[in-house]
Amino acid sequence: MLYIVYIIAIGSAMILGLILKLPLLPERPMRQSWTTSVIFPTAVLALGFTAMVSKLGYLTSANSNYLIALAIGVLTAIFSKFILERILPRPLQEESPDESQEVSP
Amino acid sequence: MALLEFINITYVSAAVVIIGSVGIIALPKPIDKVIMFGLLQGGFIGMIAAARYLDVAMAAAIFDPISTVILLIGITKLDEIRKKKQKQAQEEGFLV
Amino acid sequence: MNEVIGIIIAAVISWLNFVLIDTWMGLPEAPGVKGAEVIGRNIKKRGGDLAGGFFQGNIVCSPDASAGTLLASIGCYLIGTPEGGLIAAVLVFFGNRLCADPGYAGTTGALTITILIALTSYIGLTPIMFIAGMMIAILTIQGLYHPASSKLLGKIAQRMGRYTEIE
Amino acid sequence: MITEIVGIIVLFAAVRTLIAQDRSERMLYLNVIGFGMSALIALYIQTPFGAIIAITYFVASTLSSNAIAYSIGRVKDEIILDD
Repeated sequence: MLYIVYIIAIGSAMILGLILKLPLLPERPMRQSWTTSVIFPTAVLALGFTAMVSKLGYLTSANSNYLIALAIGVLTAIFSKFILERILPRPLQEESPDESQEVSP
Repeated sequence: MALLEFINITYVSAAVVIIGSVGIIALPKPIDKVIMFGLLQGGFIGMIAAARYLDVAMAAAIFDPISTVILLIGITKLDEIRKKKQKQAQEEGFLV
Repeated sequence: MNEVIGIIIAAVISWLNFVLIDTWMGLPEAPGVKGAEVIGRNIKKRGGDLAGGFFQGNIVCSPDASAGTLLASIGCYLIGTPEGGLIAAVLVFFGNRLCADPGYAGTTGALTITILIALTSYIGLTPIMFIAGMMIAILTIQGLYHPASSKLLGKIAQRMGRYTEIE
Repeated sequence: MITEIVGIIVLFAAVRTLIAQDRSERMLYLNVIGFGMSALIALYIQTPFGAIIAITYFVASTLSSNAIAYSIGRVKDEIILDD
């Protein structure tokens, strides 16, 4: 019964992610790309946030469960589209020559 | 088998802290000292958690990498300055 | 089930889980950060293998599938069987991004070990056995004798087609 | 039983960290200490907040390991001034 909540959260997050024009899969080779896509990390984040809300005790009555799951999905899609790249930016490649130039004069 | 009674979190954390401080005193190079300081941080957080001060353990776990990074910045700058000064001294001695 | 037999079975399951997922996600191919390259070169200088050295250096420098396995077991033991693993997966993902790593290996390892714990609970394995088993598994990789373990990891990487091309 | 196994592993790794000859060998043993201490904390504090502390400590120790390994590559052989 509780697993319907997870399915609703993942489904709404993926659908809103596709509407917001996130790509469905990262480009190949998949294990080295930094692209924010629908499968990873949006679905994983939706699963984790739903588990957090469920363990904090907010999923009590059967009627409001589905609304809360829908809200979690929408917020997760907005988070991974607009905020995730801003609070956790992708790293710069090589910064060692700049620091040696700073020190030398 | 009476010795196995002493293997719990309190005694293990205290032993790790003692080993870490011995390493900080005994090893000569600065980066070895920083590595043993990382060992000491682990034992320290274990000692705090053994006394069940959970909020203090959380704050200590968050602030530990900041202190390590500040120490490493200091060591790197000091090493560059010393190498530059050594090279300057060699050049001046060569000129004289 | 007897506790000793359970710990041994859990150790074998966790070892296979994190080594296979880490190798499949390309840890022996290239050093992700610069510190991993230093550790890999040093292991090769002491008589080991370069791909296995990159594997061990990447485990040290960012939380990969080994960390995902241990933290998902802890979450399942203390929070609850499906939910703890999922929460651990999200926190491992944020930790991976802080350490300048894309984060595929950690979350995949956490999710697969959650499924494995949920499946093996029917034959009597509990999450606490997986914590001890993961400790034994990480001791055999990082703690005993580094040239032998790096050669073993290099052979597994060659078998799976993920061997390094850097000399 | 489980606490004894993890504790003996932690003590073994700590002693090998002290007597190791090389610098990056110490880093590998320090990683074992990170795994073992977070497992000990989770085994001792049996509440959900214990799991959060264990995860936070592990990620923080990995961050400091990352910084140390990066600066090992930059500082090769440092000059010691002993008076």
